[in-house]
Amino acid sequence: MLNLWRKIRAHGRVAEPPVGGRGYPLVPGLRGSVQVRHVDAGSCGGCEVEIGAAFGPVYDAERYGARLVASPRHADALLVTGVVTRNMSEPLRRTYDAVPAPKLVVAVGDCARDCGVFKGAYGVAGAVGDVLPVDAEVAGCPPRPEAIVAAVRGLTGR
Amino acid sequence: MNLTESALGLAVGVAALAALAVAALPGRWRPACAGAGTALAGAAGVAAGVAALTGRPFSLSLPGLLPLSGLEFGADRLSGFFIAVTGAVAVPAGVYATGYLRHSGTSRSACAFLPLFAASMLLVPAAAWAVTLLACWELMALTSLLQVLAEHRRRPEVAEAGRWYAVMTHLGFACILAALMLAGGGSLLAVRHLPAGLAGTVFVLALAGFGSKAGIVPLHAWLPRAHPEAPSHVSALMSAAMVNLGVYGIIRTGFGLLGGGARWWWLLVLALGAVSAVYGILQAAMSSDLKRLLGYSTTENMGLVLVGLGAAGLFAGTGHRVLAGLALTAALLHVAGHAAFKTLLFLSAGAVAQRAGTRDLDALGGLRGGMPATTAAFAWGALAASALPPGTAFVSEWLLLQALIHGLPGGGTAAAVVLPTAVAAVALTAGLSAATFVKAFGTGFLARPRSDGAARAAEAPGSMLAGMALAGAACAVLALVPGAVLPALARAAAMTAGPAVAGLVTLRLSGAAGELSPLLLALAVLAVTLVAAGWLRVLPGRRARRAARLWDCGAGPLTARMEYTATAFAEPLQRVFDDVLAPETGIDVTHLDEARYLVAAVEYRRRVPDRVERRLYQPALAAVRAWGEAGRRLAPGSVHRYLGYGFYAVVALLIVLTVTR
Amino acid sequence: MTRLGIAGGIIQVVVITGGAPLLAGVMRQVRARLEGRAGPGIGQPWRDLRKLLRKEPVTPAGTSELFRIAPLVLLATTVTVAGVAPFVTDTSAVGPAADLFAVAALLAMGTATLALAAIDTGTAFGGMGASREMTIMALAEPTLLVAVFALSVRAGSTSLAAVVTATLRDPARVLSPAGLLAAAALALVTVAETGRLPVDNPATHLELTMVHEAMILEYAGPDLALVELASSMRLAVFLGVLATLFTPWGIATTAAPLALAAGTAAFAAKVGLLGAALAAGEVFMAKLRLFRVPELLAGSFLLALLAVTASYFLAV
Amino acid sequence: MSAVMSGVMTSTVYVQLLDLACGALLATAVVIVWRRRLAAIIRTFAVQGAALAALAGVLAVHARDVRLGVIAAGVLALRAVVFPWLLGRALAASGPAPGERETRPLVNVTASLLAVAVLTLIAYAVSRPLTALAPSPAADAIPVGIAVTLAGFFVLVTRRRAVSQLAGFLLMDNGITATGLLTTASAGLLTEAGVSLDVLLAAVVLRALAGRMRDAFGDTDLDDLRELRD
Repeated sequence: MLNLWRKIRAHGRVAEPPVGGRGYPLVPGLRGSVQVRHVDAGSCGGCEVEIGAAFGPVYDAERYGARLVASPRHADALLVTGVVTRNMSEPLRRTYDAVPAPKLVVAVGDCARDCGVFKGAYGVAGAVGDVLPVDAEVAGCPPRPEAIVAAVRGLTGR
Repeated sequence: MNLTESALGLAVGVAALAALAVAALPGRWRPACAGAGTALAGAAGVAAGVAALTGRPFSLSLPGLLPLSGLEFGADRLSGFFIAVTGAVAVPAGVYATGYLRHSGTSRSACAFLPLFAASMLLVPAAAWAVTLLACWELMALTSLLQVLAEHRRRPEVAEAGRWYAVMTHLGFACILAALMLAGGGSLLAVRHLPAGLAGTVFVLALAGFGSKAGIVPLHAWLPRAHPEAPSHVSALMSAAMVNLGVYGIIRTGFGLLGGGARWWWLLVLALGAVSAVYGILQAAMSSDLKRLLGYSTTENMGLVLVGLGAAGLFAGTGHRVLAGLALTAALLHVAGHAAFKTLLFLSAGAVAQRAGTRDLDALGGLRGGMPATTAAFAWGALAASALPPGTAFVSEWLLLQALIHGLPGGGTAAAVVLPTAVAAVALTAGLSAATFVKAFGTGFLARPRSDGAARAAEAPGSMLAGMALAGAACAVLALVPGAVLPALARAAAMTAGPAVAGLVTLRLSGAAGELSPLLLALAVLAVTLVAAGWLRVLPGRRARRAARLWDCGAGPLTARMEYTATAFAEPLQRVFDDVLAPETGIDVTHLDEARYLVAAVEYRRRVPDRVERRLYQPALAAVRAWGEAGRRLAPGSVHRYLGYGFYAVVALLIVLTVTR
Repeated sequence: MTRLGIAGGIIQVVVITGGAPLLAGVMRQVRARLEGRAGPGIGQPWRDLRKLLRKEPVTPAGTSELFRIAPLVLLATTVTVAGVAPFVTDTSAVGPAADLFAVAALLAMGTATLALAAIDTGTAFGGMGASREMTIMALAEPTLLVAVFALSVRAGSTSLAAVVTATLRDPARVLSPAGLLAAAALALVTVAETGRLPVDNPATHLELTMVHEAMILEYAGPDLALVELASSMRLAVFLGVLATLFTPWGIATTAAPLALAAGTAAFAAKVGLLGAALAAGEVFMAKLRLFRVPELLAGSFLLALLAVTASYFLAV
Repeated sequence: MSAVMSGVMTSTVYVQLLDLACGALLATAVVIVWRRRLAAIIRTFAVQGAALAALAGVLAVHARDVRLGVIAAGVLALRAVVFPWLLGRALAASGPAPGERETRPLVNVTASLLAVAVLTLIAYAVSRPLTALAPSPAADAIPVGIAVTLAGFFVLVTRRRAVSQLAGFLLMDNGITATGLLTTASAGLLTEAGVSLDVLLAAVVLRALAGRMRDAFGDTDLDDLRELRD
């Protein structure tokens, strides 16, 4: 316990100062608070690592009012990563249905935007946009945490 | 002839007439006749009880009715209370039986003995002499045994339950007989001054005899067998009225006949009560048979009542008469409250068993759709049973805890050791009973049906619902305005002290600080609920409610097999109380023939046997059997040998007589 | 029912309803800063609630009225306790309801209702959460009541107001072994009943480790807002009871506006400090395995029992 | 100095301090039964030693007894510093990891805690006649000493690790010392010194034994020793 306390004292605040200006909320009702449910529709795992980093101590997306939640019922936005595989297209649609309105979909990563290198591959149903209405996109393979944080700030407007 | 006497006579008369009528009438009319007779006898019983409770005692001598001693009846306030409670249980049970019996098609004798059973229970507290009590007690035991066996042709397990019940109830009878004979027989209403050792023996025997009727651990083994297997109105009568008579017997012998007693008596009662309460509710929490669960809950509640009795005895012994009155009042209120909610629970559980065809909680569920009224009835009963406000058990346990807490200062070493432990036991019981009834109501009535029977279950007929409604109304009165009955109870308890609780809306303890208003609490919660609901409706930017699929993680629809079952619900508690419950679990893994690493099937078994039964009764039964086997060699079947035994015995007796004289 | 009591009741309901989300915000902020993060600010729970209230309520297929009423009942029991307990003033708005047992039973009532609603959904997670919550509640109950016992033995009453008044009259009793042991026991019960670490992790995303969160997975929009509000109010109420029982100083004894203001400020400060301390402590802790929780509760039960017996062993 | 202190120490303050010390003694005993991590147990043990020393100190100031003061200082040195240090070394010598735990006590922790609850009640009940002999604040606290002794005995009986058994032994010893201090406030310095020496000896012997056992068997689970006999 003392060890931990010493570490806390030594490191202080590790969150980096915010980059760029505040965004504008896409939906006025979600100003300042957006709960996010992350759905892996067929990702390689790269985007997940970056999302983890974006919500970690260094980038701290939570300070802008976003929070990862465990149930789509609690969510306002879906953070979808990866191409939509055949097996995941129906669950993805059901997840979207489970979210109470108003709701948003963010396609994270190149695969989610336009299938990336998996375009036309067997077992791929399409990009996220082919299954759900996408409200925001984050480019990159994988996208940098800053880009994800910027997209999140675009949702919350903070 | 005063009101008490005539009403009691009316009850017995109505019951006898109804029994005769059932025996004479064709099958179609029997249920209505038996039910109506029981309900009317119960109503007359309530009148008699209330009359005795409000100060119209009576005594009646019928010298010719029984050879040698005759029958002596009499009722004081305490008897009146128990007569009233028994009658009040008989009314809803009778109303309910008219519907229940019609649908389950019970035999002539089972119908005929129902009103007689009710009448015999009304007579037990009214017995004024030892022999009269024993006669009424035996009548009650026999009629109830016939009721338990009512469905034995259809289900073999009924016969086994009946055997257990018959043996246990007669062992209990023998204990009571011995106790009353040692005490010298005669009037039960007069105080007997016996030498300390003899008085102790009498009390322990009476405690064993009456305690076995009340289902006290370790004499409870018959209760979770017989109560579930009987038809549900009989379960209600047994579990809500008959067990009370065990409590009555303990109060009558302990406080009345023996006039208080040594401290160890009441410490014993308190310890037995605490053990019964915790053990009963633990077994109930593990049980997935709805009626067995309720049976074990009866053991728990009688345990709580005994905690109250034990505390009352302790306080009376140390001269804290106000606290003794408070503890006894709490015990009596718990008796009344338990009678109300257990009637309600057994009646609704019976409707479920009849309509869904099963009592297994793991196969029920989703009944709120098909049986909304029964579901509401069970919910109300479960709330009353689980010591949460606004329920009757909450009020009586509050009173009990108040007595225990105020008894600590100046109570001496015994009080300082016993009372905190008792509070902990009562609190653990309260917490576990909340978990148990959340399990029973949640998995039995909510969620989705787990079997076809539960899915098809339709609402019970009007007469059965009417019975439940009566019991539910009694629960509501006892839970919200207990002040309406408490003065009467306090007077019934006045054999130890003056009234201990006052006030209609707000209960105030007299002689100790403490007040509670269940009505105000309930109203406050209701008001805030309504305000919050209204506020949600007028909220700006409100959106319409939308129906949606259940969130199934995006996979296919959730089937009923994926629901949490009652067994699963109780699993954490089972693990926590592993050392107490000693559950039996086993896992069999069947591998594929091709490779040992691939599993074809996994079978998991779990059973939570009654550990007391396992440890106490089975060795005893085995010993009896061994003795029997040993004795068999003496009885080879030869008539000459048997005659010889008689001859040897006579000769031996003569020799002994000669020598000793 | 005195003027003082009613004024206190109204102030308490307003302060706790308005302040409980802020308390949650403070606790999250403390945690965030200790973890090296910047944190969303203490107003974030209020922003979340405002948003949730404007969202669409959802009724999952196969659920009954109970599912919709449960959040209201949970909130109502908590608000009732917030209104009747003597937090800001030393007399209660509704004396006969401010009994310690009644308060404990009311809070248990809310828990049981939410557990039933969780079972009502028929999902495996709902049943699991309900089962765990009820197990923990059943085991916490003996500790709670025995600790109450220890406190009320000397006050001669289980009324909260009586205990508070007795402590005000004789401040030394707080520092007696009985008082300290009871405080430790009640603190552990508070942690267990409000679902904080190490019993339950309020920030988990993993269904299998959830207790409270697993019960409310199906709630959305305003229903969820009510549950969240009620949960943070429960925490505030438990911490408030703890603070008021053991450090009642600053509580208003007259209905003068200044005294009421001082009482409110003292209450807010005490609860805020306790909450911050709890959040700071959580940083150093991992969640216990579910079957280690009984050990924790048995330990707190022992402390409560020692509190009772210590008031016998020891002269003070 | 002493006069100033006793002037400050009115009878209520004396009783309060005495009770606090006893409460701390009891609470630390509970924690020792509760915790599994051996390092934490040793730390708690040091705290308990300090509480015991405080108890002796309070009694000394109240009775203005220099000998008791010396005992208090001795207790502080031995129980709060030397023994924990020795135990810590024994732990470091016997255990492979610093975060070692009592993994499989013979009676699980929940049951142990409940057993200690029962033992406390028993301690209270049996010491009633003793306290009734000469009622005084110190005599009233005798059950604390007996309860700690019983709890120590219980730990000694039910734990497997040599170090936690040793802790149980020392807990018992603390209980006996506390009882002695409370019953005859001016207890013989010699007795105390003798007992402490005994314990010291035991600690050294056990420490050596533990080291030997580790060399021979690699671990100090006493249950494994049964294999020697079988």
